[in-house]
Amino acid sequence: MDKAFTSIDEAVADIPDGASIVIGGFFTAGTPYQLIRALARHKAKNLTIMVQSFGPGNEDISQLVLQGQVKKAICNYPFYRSATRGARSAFERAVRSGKVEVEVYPMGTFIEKLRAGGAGLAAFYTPTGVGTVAERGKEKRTFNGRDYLLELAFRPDYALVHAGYGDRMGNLICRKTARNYTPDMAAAARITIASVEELVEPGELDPDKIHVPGIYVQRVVEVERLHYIPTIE
Amino acid sequence: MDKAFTSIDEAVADIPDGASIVIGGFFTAGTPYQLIRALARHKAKNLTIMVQSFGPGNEDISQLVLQGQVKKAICNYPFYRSATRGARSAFERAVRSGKVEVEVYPMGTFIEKLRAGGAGLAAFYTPTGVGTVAERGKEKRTFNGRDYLLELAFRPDYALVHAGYGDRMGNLICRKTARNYTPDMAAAARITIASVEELVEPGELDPDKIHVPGIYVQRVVEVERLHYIPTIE
Amino acid sequence: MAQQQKQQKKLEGLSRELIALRIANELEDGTYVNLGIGIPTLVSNWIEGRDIVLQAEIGMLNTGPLARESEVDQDLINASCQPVTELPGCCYFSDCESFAMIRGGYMDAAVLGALQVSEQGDLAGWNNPERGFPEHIGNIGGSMDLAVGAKKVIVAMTHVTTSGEPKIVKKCAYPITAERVVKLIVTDLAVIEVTDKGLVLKEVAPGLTAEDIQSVTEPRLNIAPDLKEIQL
Amino acid sequence: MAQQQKQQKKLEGLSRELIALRIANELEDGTYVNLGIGIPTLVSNWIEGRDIVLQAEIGMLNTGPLARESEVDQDLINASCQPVTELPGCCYFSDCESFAMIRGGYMDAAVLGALQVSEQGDLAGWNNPERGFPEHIGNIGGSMDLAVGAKKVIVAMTHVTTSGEPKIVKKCAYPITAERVVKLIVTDLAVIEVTDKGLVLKEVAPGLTAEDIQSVTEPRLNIAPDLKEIQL
Repeated sequence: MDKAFTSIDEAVADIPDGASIVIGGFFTAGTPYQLIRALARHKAKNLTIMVQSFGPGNEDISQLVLQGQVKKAICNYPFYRSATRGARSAFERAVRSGKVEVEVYPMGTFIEKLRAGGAGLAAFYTPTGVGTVAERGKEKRTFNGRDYLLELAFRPDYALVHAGYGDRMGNLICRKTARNYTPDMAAAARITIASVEELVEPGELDPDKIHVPGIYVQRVVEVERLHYIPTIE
Repeated sequence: MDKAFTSIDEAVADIPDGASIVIGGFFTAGTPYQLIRALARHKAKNLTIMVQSFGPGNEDISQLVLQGQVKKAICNYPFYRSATRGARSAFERAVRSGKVEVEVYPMGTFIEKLRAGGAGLAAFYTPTGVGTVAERGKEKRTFNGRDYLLELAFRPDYALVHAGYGDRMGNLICRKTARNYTPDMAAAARITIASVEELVEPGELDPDKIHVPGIYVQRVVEVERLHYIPTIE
Repeated sequence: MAQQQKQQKKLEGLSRELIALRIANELEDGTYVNLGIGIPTLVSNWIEGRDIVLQAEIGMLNTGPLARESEVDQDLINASCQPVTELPGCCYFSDCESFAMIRGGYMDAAVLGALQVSEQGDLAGWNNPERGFPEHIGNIGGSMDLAVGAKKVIVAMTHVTTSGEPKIVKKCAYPITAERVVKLIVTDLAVIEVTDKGLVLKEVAPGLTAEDIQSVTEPRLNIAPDLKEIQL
Repeated sequence: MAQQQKQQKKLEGLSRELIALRIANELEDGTYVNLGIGIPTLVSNWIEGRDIVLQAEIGMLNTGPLARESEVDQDLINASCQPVTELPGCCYFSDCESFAMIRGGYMDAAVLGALQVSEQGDLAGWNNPERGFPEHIGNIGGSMDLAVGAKKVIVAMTHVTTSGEPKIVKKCAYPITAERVVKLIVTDLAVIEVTDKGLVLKEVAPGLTAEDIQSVTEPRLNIAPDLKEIQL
């Protein structure tokens, strides 16, 4: 099984209009910048984008918003922390004007919904969000005297993820806190496209250290490591 | 935080009568033989033991059954595959005579119930077991046209697990298929006791390779590696 | 009964190894496959060098052949508790992740043994009540998860019991593993597809006729227009 | 209002750094702690060398001090998006595992910022409606999980808003993060415990009286019999 693509544009070429896409990464750690840019060049429209944030570290996503590719955003920390900085963001303007619909989940629920999807479970009961606006429209149920909310699994069409190392069979090893959403997003999506900084032959990665089993990754493409300094303006 | 114990007997000394205990391992891979033997020496009674099997690879558990320490067994593959071999097993005799109560779950449900417990979730809906005897007494619910069973999380009092490598803070690295139940059992239990073949100082294990974060392990004890040849008589 | 036993003797079919070979031919390149205990395990002998990745539900992808004596590692076994080896590109993960993967639909095929298969594709394989335990107590293991999770469930079994009773039945008498999941049944005597319109006999063992197969099969078989000898 | 502003000027209290120090003193050795964004992050400056393990919800245990310029690694950041370092015994895991850990009750304490805290211990910290989004849209991040999952929630905040309004209130006006979770409030002016019987004023900043604190606190404060100056 050789899942390697040489062209990043070919790797995203079949993403249709209306697709749901989850995008890994947390600020400078593990964000698949080049795949996001390829998606902007590809120009698929009416996309549902599930990503931690449209704020810092994901400036490349702005292009998707500016080009009108995003119909709906599912996030856990959608905006810049700074209201001033946020006011200048294309995403916040699109949300205010109603051009982009937003859904927000607590971070743990956000990723657990994807984990459930990848794991073939339909739903789960979490204590997070009880008594808050996050419980709107959700079933609340008591187990052993404590209240929980029913959250449904989510199975996106595509995942765009990034890892430090990958082999041609799709096995991935992440670096430090860049692991974050990558394993569970890869498992949740029907087609996972991974950019890796070093693509090696099967057998070169330590099988006890693999963070994303290759079965979850359908396409892998080698990209240059982009260098960022993690500071928030 | 130094969680190292020098005496394996001291590591299990506070397990009270009536405790629920999950035990890791799958046949010769990752079974905490020495901790099971320590539990037999400790002689706590009325135990609920959750373990893959009371069959091959877990012969050391027989002693717990013979000594009448086990009240209830929760397994996914409780018996020897061979009926003849099974008929000679202390566990099967105890089950037939009603001395030990048995509960059986599909393997995926068995470990997912523990995962849910450790993850603070109350319950989940799984498609496994629908239409079978495994659905008895369980809520069945349809999501997107497919039936699922509600399974409740399980949070045992103790976990006994084994790993190849561990540090004094409780971080564990498992070898190959010996990983199996260890990470999720460690997370599920309130007190996890780990035996390791090599105990090192914090900082000696590769932080990207750790399979069980130390936060899940309350006690760690170094033991000799016992050598087994995986063959079923 | 006497007649049936006579018949059983007459119906000589494939060995366990050849049942496994027939199934290996059914598997497609570029797929992920889980092999259950028993005859299914033998399928691995026939796919060496092919582009098929085997999953071991204990928590491994790209499981290699059985370990030779010098290679045996007690920490490297398959779900049948046999010592195995690594192939390049293998990886390890937890049992919980393994079943997430199985339920999540990542197994293109699962090859499972069975005690009975019904004409609707119900699979009964985990519990032989003759062992004398209550109906809900037995060795489920990973069978129920695999049966509901795999995209294609292939059953590998002998066509009849040791006492000559049909194992392909109208309704399973044994406790079932999953409902309506079996897509293909490969036995020593025949290859039978489970379709919405019932069972379709596709192939028969050398020297056997459709009537022979029907005589040891409880539900009515539809005969494929291109019925042929089992392809090996 | 004019009177309140006058009062606010009078009530000079601890700096952000000293609020963090007071909280550091509250943390016990041998515990696992998560620090939220803002003042809570500063707590890390006061626990160096102590036996306290910090969790970063992005997926790390035993997070070290902020990285100096030469140490910065874009793949090693905390949830406040700051470059950090490793301490011996650190480990990495997925965000999903991180929140499993948080909901699973493994955080002995979480130190969180807040916009408001109610006398029942309700925490409002994730959404400032003044930003003009609908009530259910805002930066939840990990705050709701931490607030329900941690064994002890400690709030670190200024006692009043920049315009002098009390942030400790009878009922939160802002969208809440979680109900009845705050155990201790540490502000620039006071240390207040949330109990079943209401708020208990335990400590006051140097030079302040219980009456001073009550004057900038909406609900009635019970005064601890051993009320003292903030312990630093």
